[in-house]
Amino acid sequence: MEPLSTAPPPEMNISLGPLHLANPVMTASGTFGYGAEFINLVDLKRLGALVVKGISLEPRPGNPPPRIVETSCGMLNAIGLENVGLDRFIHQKMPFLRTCRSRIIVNILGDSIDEYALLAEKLTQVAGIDGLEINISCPNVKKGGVAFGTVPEMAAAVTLAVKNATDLPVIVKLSPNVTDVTVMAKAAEESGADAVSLINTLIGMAIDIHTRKPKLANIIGGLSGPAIKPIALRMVWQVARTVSIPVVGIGGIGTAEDAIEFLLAGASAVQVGTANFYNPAAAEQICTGIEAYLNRQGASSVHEIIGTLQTTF
Amino acid sequence: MEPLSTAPPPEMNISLGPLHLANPVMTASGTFGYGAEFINLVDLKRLGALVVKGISLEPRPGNPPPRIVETSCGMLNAIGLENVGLDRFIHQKMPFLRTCRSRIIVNILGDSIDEYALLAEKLTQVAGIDGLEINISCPNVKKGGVAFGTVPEMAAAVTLAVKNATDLPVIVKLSPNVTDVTVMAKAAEESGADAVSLINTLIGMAIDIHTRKPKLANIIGGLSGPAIKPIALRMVWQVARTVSIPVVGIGGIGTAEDAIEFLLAGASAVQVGTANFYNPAAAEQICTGIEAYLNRQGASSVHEIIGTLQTTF
Amino acid sequence: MREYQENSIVQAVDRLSDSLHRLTLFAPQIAAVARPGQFVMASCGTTLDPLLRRPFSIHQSFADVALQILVKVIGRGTRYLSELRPGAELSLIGPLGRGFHATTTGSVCLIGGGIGIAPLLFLASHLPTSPECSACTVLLGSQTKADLIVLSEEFIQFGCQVHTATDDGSLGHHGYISNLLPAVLPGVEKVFTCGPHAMMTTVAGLCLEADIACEASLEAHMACGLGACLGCAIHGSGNTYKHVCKHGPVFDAREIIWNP
Amino acid sequence: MREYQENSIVQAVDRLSDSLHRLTLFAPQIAAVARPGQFVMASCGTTLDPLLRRPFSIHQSFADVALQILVKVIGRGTRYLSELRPGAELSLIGPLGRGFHATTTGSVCLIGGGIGIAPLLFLASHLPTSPECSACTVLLGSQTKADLIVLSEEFIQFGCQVHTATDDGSLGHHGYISNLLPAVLPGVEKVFTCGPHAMMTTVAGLCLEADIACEASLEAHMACGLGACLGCAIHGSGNTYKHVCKHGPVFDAREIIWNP
Ligand SMILES: Cc1cc2nc3c(=O)[nH]c(=O)nc-3n(C[C@H](O)[C@H](O)[C@H](O)COP(=O)(O)OP(=O)(O)OC[C@H]3O[C@@H](n4cnc5c(N)ncnc54)[C@H](O)[C@@H]3O)c2cc1C
Ligand SMILES: Cc1cc2nc3c(=O)[nH]c(=O)nc-3n(C[C@H](O)[C@H](O)[C@H](O)COP(=O)(O)OP(=O)(O)OC[C@H]3O[C@@H](n4cnc5c(N)ncnc54)[C@H](O)[C@@H]3O)c2cc1C
Ligand SMILES: Cc1cc2nc3c(=O)[nH]c(=O)nc-3n(C[C@H](O)[C@H](O)[C@H](O)COP(=O)(O)O)c2cc1C
Ligand SMILES: Cc1cc2nc3c(=O)[nH]c(=O)nc-3n(C[C@H](O)[C@H](O)[C@H](O)COP(=O)(O)O)c2cc1C
Ligand code: FES
Ligand code: FES
Repeated sequence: MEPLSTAPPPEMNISLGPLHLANPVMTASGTFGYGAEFINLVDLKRLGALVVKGISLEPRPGNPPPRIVETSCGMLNAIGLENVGLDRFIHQKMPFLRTCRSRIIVNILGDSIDEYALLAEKLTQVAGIDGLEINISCPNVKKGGVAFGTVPEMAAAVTLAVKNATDLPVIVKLSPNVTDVTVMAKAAEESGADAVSLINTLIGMAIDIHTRKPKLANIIGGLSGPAIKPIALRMVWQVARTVSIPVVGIGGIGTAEDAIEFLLAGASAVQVGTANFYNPAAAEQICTGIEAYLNRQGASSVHEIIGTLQTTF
Repeated sequence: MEPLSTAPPPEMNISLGPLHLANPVMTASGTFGYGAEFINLVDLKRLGALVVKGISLEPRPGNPPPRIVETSCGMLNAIGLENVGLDRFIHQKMPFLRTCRSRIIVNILGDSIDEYALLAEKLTQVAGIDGLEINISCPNVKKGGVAFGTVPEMAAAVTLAVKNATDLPVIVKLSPNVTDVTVMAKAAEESGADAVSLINTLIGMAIDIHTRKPKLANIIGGLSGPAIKPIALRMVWQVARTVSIPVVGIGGIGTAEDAIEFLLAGASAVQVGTANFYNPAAAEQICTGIEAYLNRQGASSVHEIIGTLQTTF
Repeated sequence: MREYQENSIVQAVDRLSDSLHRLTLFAPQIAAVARPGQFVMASCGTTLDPLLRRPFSIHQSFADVALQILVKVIGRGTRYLSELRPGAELSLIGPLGRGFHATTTGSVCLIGGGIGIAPLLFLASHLPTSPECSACTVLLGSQTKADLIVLSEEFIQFGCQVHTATDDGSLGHHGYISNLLPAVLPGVEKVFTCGPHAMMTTVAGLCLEADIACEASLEAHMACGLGACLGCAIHGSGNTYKHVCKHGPVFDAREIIWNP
Repeated sequence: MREYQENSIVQAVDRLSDSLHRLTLFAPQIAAVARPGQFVMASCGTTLDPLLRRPFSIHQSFADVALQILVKVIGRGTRYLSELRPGAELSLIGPLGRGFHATTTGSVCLIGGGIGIAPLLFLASHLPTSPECSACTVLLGSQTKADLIVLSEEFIQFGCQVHTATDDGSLGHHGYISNLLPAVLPGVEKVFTCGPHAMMTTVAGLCLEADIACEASLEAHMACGLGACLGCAIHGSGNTYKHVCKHGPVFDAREIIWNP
């Protein structure tokens, strides 16, 4: 039994540039719906921020089923960016989100730079949105499908266009499917991103040996969950040492211990993704767990641990 | 109970260019020592091939401990390429390997192109070696540490140098830590590689939150095991569709079902890595399991399933 | 509509046949609000492998204290459940999804195949207890007799008329249970079905043809069960995707494209 | 030297204290060839999480049929073992590594701390049974009395003289067990030790100073236990790395750099 702590609760608020969060625990895009899905299971106001499912200008139907497969300590998804589109998002989803007393970050995606810019412009006029997260893992349709997320110049161009279209804080979400993620992070930083978040999913695949078909109708999908945590942590550490804007750590985070690893590696905040599926209480538990850790370490603020990894043995 | 099969056992032999194997199940470099370590637990002559721990010109002491960490459905290793060096390999390890009635493939690594070429040249003169596998995941010391495995021109140069130095079959082992693995595979193919094998480990990291230190003395390490299987399978599928030389699938293979996924995706053979640690019987069980699958599918040869993934739904 | 993440306690694991196990779970929060046709997401292990919860229909709900699920062993998640012992904890999320609409007062037919029988017992126990409801016909199909012995008794106790079919002919009709439907349909106001997709496709076809209302409980692989991941899509009519966990699992047969 | 991958059957799980469990495993192949100081790699689960086997010293080996391991619950692997029930399967690989060299005929001292006591009982049962061997002194340290009660009795039954120490003073000396070593060392021909690294460092230091032979059983994180992964490196003398699973786990104290 630990003695009851008499210390005041540690400071948990952090800033991602101009975006101020009450605590560093966010929910990741695509894993928390539009928030309302969890209303019975999660105390939404305890979230540092809630990042909504990626929104495009027009509604998208998504990919044909099957869309998900379980893998060892992970899952593959090929949802295909199904979403209600900008208008229905604003009119059907934002009213609820405005009530939940958490920071709201809208994840945006497009097939061209213009689409990203237009999304940013329109969302800037909507009350209750605290920031934008740019999902650059989509292929650029105009440039023949080359992904924004793997070519630094393209990531820079999207970032710049969005920054010019909004005065909301802008987070650029990086793909891990690159040789050197720090180059992508620098491109985002130099183009004015207020923060970077990483990682999005790793591209993976699974095959049904009985039917000899892929287990996903889309053949390939995005790998997420605890399986990818070591890769995500390594990339966050590399990026945090490279850029001077804040870094948001994502990838396989399911416990306070996982989250603290990312904070020590240099992340100012974390996003909880797949864990929301198998344990909806995860984000709240992580928040409580970080506080308990800070108390045990005698730290009065979460800032006292961010980036404090000791790399000399 | 399945009825006793009256069908003749299926053909399991495959070829990696000039290298002929009795079956497609090999053990992966660094996970099977120099073979002798498993003599009590594995019937070595049942292996399609045995790939030995990476050998360098001079002995290497490896990294300081701790060198391994368990992760969710995987492990990180930072062995640091500890090995006995070429001379002791030839004199202390080859005599045993010559007796084990399995194909012997020597995995080689160097800090420069010259080192790779010299290793190839010297190993070509050693009796009992059936092929070489080039580990290009090491940094090129002369070029300031840029990895051979991430720059196509450098991979091509190493491949060419090794091919010119040997008449043994040459497999180029690809790193997954790249934006587009097919570019690397093509570079190897165009430089004369007889086959490519993939994937090597993904770079990852783990942190001890109590000491605030990395769990590996080397800070970062290579992620292997079931966690990475979806990524490996996707890359093998992409490469098999791109090159016309044989592909060897590696990454998280622990069961016959796993191995068959890689064969369907286009791999001509597979390597079993981390599974040897938690289940030394894995490679033999996989071999038996593939045979059973072929019988159930009414296939008389493993060739009837290689690359037969149906991608239309 | 309230949903809970609740650590239930296993009270009993009854083996109904080689492959069918019935778990009785102390889960007062979920049991109190569960309605027929809804499901729970159960954690099938205590480690991260397997990672995802598995969906199970609510098979019965008792006095707002306990609920039952019927488990057919398919893979490692269901095997784990079948090996649980009384006293063990089992994390549930539920009740989830849209259930059956059992407000009908005319006579109904419940037709279940294999593990699809699971949600129908809860439904049978909730059918309006008006006189007409003696006119509840239940058609139960399975591979073999063993799976049906206990279950058909229980439907009978709820006042239903039970007919059975088995693939091996060991009980009732030798063949598909859906073969028995045409004879039963006339006079039926509504059909509720759950079972293999092919069986439900036949049932839905017969009902649509005869212009009889039909509700079917569908399956899809699920990550969340909450409508958040959008993983459980199926082809709905009007060229849309429906999400089984949120729009279903119970659908009006006309909402679905049965052979996409 | 023969090694086996053997599916052992749990015969008993005895709780010696809150954190110490003793598993008796039917494993005739391994038991037949095991020698004191060797270890087994045990699969601590039936899924891929946790993935790696865990190393455990062989605590006893009986009549070539069964062996025992003593398990201290540290994390989830050891918790899994402590919750196994008789009849369960447990996959083992062993016996592995280089054991103790108990060929000495002079008087010996065994000094174990915490779970490090595990291999010493097997060693005590195998010491040469010459008259001098009454001169086997055993020093056992632990956090508290509960861990030592059963174990010290067993060493006594093998004819050893037992002294104890506990961190909380609930049994024997109040403090480190290594504090008792200097008084025992004179006349001892060889010391065998296993326990926390700091304790063994002290023991090794005292022995080297007094020029008394000392063998210590070391720990390292292991993936294979077979000498294949090269993961279990420790700093050996002569600026080399030693692999605990193959060169050890028992090392001559002079082979090791105790404070690298
Ligand atoms: C709404 C709904 C209600 C269900 N009710 C019941 C019930 O009452 N009793 C019962 O025994 N089964 C029921 N199922 C099916 C049950 O969920 C699967 O049998 C179970 O998930 C298989 O898990 P496994 O680990 O044993 O098999 P595995 O094949 O190892 O599972 C691998 C993955 O596939 C998924 N999966 C496999 N089969 C199915 C399936 N048929 N439907 C959905 N996902 C699947 C698993 O959830 C898991 O993510 C229901 C499914 C749905 C969608
Ligand atoms: C040669 C040898 C003999 C041992 N004998 C015994 C024994 O008889 N009884 C006993 O209770 N314990 C013994 N240990 C320690 C035992 O292996 C660890 O306590 C156990 O691996 C912890 O696993 P876990 O899953 O409970 O803990 P976790 O901390 O969850 O394990 C995580 C990882 O770290 C490794 N690990 C953690 N602690 C240790 C450790 N101290 N040594 C090596 N690896 C570790 C695990 O194997 C696993 O890979 C021995 C260790 C070695 C090397
Ligand atoms: C089902 C699913 C849907 C996702 N949708 C989106 C999305 O719309 N936009 C986005 O930027 N990331 C999306 N992601 C990626 C996650 O936000 C997150 O980056 C990734 O899953 C890694 O974190 P995790 O391992 O904690 O899940 C999705 C992930 C999953 C599993
Ligand atoms: C402990 C360890 C050591 C390894 N050493 C080598 C090596 O020397 N050379 C090499 O090419 N690959 C090495 N590998 C990589 C494996 O051969 C294999 O490519 C990788 O582990 C992925 O396969 P797996 O998931 O089946 O383990 C090593 C892997 C491990 C786990
Ligand atoms: S299972 Fe996640 S939306 Fe239906
Ligand atoms: S544990 Fe693998 S070499 Fe020692």
